Amino acid sequence: MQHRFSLKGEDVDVALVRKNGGLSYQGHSVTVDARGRLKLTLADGSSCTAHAAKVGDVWWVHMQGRTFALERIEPGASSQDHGDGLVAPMPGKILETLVKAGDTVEAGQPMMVLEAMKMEHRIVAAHAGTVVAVHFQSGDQVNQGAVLLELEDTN
Amino acid sequence: MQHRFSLKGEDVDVALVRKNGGLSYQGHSVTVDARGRLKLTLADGSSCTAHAAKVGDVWWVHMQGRTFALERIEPGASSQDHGDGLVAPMPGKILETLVKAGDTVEAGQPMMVLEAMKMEHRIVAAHAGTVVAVHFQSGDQVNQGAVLLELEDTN
Amino acid sequence: MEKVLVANRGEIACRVLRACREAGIQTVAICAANDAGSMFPELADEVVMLQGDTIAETYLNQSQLLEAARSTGAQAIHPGFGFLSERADFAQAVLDAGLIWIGPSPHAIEKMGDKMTARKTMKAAGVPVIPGEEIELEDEAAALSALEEAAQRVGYPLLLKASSGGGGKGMRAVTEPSGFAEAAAGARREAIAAFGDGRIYIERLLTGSKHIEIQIIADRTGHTVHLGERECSVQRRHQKVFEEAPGPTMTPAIREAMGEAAVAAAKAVDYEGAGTVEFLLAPNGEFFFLEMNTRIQVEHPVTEMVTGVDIVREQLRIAAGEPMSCGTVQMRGHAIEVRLYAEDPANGFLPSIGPLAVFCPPEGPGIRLDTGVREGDDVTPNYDPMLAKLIVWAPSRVEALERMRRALDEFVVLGTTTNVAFLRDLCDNEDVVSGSTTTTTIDDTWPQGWSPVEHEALTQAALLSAAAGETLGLHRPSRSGPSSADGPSSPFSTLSRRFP
Amino acid sequence: MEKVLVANRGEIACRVLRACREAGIQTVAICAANDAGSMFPELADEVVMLQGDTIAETYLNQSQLLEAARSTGAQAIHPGFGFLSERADFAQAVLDAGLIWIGPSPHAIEKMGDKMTARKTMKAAGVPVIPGEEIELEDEAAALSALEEAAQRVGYPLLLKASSGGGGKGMRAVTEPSGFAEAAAGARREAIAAFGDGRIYIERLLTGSKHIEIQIIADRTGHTVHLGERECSVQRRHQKVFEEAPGPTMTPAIREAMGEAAVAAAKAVDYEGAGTVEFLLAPNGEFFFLEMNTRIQVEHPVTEMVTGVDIVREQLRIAAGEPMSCGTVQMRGHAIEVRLYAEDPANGFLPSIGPLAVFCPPEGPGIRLDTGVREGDDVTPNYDPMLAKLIVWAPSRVEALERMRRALDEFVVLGTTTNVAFLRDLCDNEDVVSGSTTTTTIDDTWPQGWSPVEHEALTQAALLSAAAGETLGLHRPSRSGPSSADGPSSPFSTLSRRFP
Repeated sequence: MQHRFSLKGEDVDVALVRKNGGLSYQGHSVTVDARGRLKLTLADGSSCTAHAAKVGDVWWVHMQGRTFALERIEPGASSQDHGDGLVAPMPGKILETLVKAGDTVEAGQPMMVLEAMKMEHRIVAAHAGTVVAVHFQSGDQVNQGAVLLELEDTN
Repeated sequence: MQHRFSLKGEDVDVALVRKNGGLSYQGHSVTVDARGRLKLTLADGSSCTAHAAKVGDVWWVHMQGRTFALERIEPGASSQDHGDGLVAPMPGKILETLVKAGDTVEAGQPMMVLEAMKMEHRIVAAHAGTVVAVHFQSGDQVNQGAVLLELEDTN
Repeated sequence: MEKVLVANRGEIACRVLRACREAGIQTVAICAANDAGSMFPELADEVVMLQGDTIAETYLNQSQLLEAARSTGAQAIHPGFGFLSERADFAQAVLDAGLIWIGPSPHAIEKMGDKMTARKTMKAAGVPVIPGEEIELEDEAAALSALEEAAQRVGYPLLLKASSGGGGKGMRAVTEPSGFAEAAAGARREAIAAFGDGRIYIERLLTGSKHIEIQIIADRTGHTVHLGERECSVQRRHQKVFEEAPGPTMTPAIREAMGEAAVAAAKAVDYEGAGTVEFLLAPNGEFFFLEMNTRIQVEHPVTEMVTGVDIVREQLRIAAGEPMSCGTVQMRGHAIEVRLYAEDPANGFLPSIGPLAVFCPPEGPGIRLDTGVREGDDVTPNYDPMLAKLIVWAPSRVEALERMRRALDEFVVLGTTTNVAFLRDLCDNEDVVSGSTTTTTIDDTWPQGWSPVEHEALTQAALLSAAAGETLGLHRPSRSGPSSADGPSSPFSTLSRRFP
Repeated sequence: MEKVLVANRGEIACRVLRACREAGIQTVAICAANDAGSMFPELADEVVMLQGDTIAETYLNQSQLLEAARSTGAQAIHPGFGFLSERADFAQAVLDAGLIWIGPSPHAIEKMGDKMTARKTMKAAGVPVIPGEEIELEDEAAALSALEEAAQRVGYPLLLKASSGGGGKGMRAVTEPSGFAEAAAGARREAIAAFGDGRIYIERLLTGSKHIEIQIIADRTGHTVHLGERECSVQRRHQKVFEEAPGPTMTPAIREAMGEAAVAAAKAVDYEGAGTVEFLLAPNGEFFFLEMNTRIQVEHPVTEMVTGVDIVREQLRIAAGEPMSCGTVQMRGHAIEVRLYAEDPANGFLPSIGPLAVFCPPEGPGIRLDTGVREGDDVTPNYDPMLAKLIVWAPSRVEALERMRRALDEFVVLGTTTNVAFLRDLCDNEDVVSGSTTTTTIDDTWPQGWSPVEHEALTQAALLSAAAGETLGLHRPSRSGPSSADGPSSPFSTLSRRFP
């Protein structure tokens, strides 16, 4: 019973141990009631209830006023496998493209402006590099998940 | 697309007709959106949303502040098939049995007293008849659905 | 007072646990095995599971509760209502264990909890009481025959009440001598089962009267104030279902007189904490003391809504030795509470059970919901069938009724029969609309019992909905999950908002 | 006024539709195709589906809305906030069509909606205004160069605002000349996109000030009253997120002076209905007129909670020609509203989308939820990412904050990233706790952006929960249906309750 989750870009392996009719990990344990509700006992002895729902590959967990979104990584895969394609996080319209293929960019440099949720969003380079391709132009509608442009690391 | 429901002890056959992308019956029509929500247009032109959930064989439907519980009858069956066994509507404890096998009872005559939900409930004869069997005695715990006693119609 | 044990379950446990959390007080819930999936233990910092199957073995088991307080280090016990809330012996045991009892002293509970003593106290305070007698005999036969004799002295119609009762349990109205014997036996049996105490009190049944009660609060600094009245006349079989504040026909003069009487009653027993003094208000303006409830009341929210006082929070303050925080109390607007029960109003209000497949309360301005259940819970026969209290507030009574109608129309409960449609009908009842309800309004309006008005088109539409659901397989689980199969958005780290 | 068309969507449409239902008024909702599954059309008696894909083609399309009113026989239009609510031309078109406009006259909207005219009006009323200028030029290049010049006169730091804007759209703060050109171009583009109007207003940015606004109501009988103030200083990028009434540092003297100024402003334009006059309150007690919003405001509930006035209901009354029902207004207790957004506060408040797989708001005393969504809905990029307004009331500010903390801790939203944790952190923020917030509190507190405090044990417990869910298959649909497979109880016709 080992599962891998992506937490803030890092992969975490969670190995569960069966214990007293529940499952435990790092000294914390959980039981599940007939309705699928999670009752937790933390390592410090405190207890609480968690709400959990899976959407796509992501487990959403709420406990003690906090919400966690934990992406489950299929066995063998890694969350580090994402390429350097810059992906539209939501559907929208391209307002401006500020770079073209072959341009070199600094970390933080704006490359594209996307309109979505009635707001303008600026897509900036996460690191210095060379623009390999720009897939959309001003006025184009883009779907969520569309690769907007591709950036190659300078190193 | 014909379904049979039990409504106040009577069987009603509902024959659906496909119409304009929805289903209709008696001049009323319904469409279902991607989330399974029912949008109704009544014969008088008014429209509303219904909430529906099936529990066991019963469809629960809420619309315009009213709630309906409609038992679906399997094709070929009838809701009139219930025998004359008097069934415990909820788990509880028998407090008193007021009749014994062989007694004749009048309509409305109390036959048994059941304690449940912190209250006493009196089981009365729905019609005049003869008590055929009494299956429980004072102090017995009964489960929901248990046949408490059997009554034969005098006719 | 840093940690409180809440010796109750369901809706009122939730109410108290939340008040403690807001006050920064740690909480302990006690929980029977068949309540493990309920909402209230989730609202507590710690949960102690109780041993035993019956209520007597769990929520009424004083030694288990005291042990739970001891083992968790709780310094105080809040009893809620029902269960042990009006048991002077339990209050005393709590004090003897060195704990704080969040409620009045055992002495006050005893004086007021016992209906005969309470009557004497009120008489001494100059408040008229209803003619009546109490029968204390333990022996079944002797008690029944003494009751029969007392009934003849009190006169018919009369009311049988469990001396240590409440909530309509062990209570029966008897209109003529022929029905007395069976009613007395049943009342006694129910009283013993529910309260372990077979004492029965008989009083004259005053028809055409209103049930009006005064909320009082008293702290240890010598302050005792009343928070105005609630009218709870609308009752079905002595169970309140519709409560409001202020009373629609109340006059400032009667309010002042009743308020004074209530405060005097509280002072007479050195009352501490929150309590309620109940009166019958006759059509001629005379009022009679009924009883005092020495605990928080089910219908306390309507008073909270019109006065702005958080009564449970004040209970915590007072128990901790602080003065009450409410100064001069002013009523504003109008509040109505209805009690949502799992019961079938079209069938003699028989309690119902089942899953809460859908439980979707109304939302928006002026609406408060106090509940101990949520969608997915099962309604079981183990406990009282009250699912929730729906409370509305509006600037005027007319608007409050309008809001209640809207709220009830929006309230969707599927899977278990409830009284929502009955409550909705109540809002259109002539006496309710005019405010001229009495304790017999429900019986007078529906002498043959209530049943919903037929509406052929809606019934057909419901059949259509069910048939469509069946045809399209809406009940299959695959349709009930989250609507979107999409994963969440990819990490947003490459995006930032553009302005300012 | 028997039938009202609500020319809006989402949460405010729900608010108005419910108010109409309570008032016994028939309702018409308008609805874009991508809103067909939303909650608000379900609350209307009739729904008119709008043609078109964009907001301009649907909710901003005046002729479609007027045609919807005509075809359904609606006699009045309520514009809500945003969209066409402050468009004088639309108000005029509504009146020209022989309908009632639920709001002030087109003249008043124009006078107050236009920031320059409003400034002149307020100057004439003797209320100080913030130094600033407006640029009206249509030509892009000319406008940008005129803006640049004006900026030099006004001085830095300054604020760019869309003249016909609101809600932070088209607004940018510029601290030094080097950032001006890009900011001005962006503000203008956004203003044109959002409001079809590229006029930009520049004003001096007053740091360290509080945002205080006065709610006013005026009816046709000549009554104009104010309902006290709201403080809305806590803003992230000019978007209010935390609003309260009364203002925690407000004095009776300032309230009276501001209230008088607000009433004077309303009277100066023969104002009718509900409106809000916004002020900046400097640390020295001086206040400056900011603008007047000639419509219902997002944060109106906090005023409703402390004054007991149902502002939307009053709008309906006033539009129908009746006098307002609220007499002498008195504030009681303290109310706080937070805006729950689908956004990622740890990532520059980037709007998020996704399904509301779980949407479980808090319950209990003193809590109000105004929302347009429910569990199972999808958050899409089509509209504003505000999911709900959570409003609490309590007798004191301290208790209101305690209640808000409790309510936010209980609020469960799964499937879409929200700002709940950020709002919860706000409740512990030193300035929020002391009431000394200013319009720059958020930026000052989290200059590098907000991120949640790490809590290793909870993170591990969350991982455990997810892993357990995966192992036990909790995500499989068969687990999410109603918990009981039992059918309902058999018919109860043979049973009746025993007492009384």
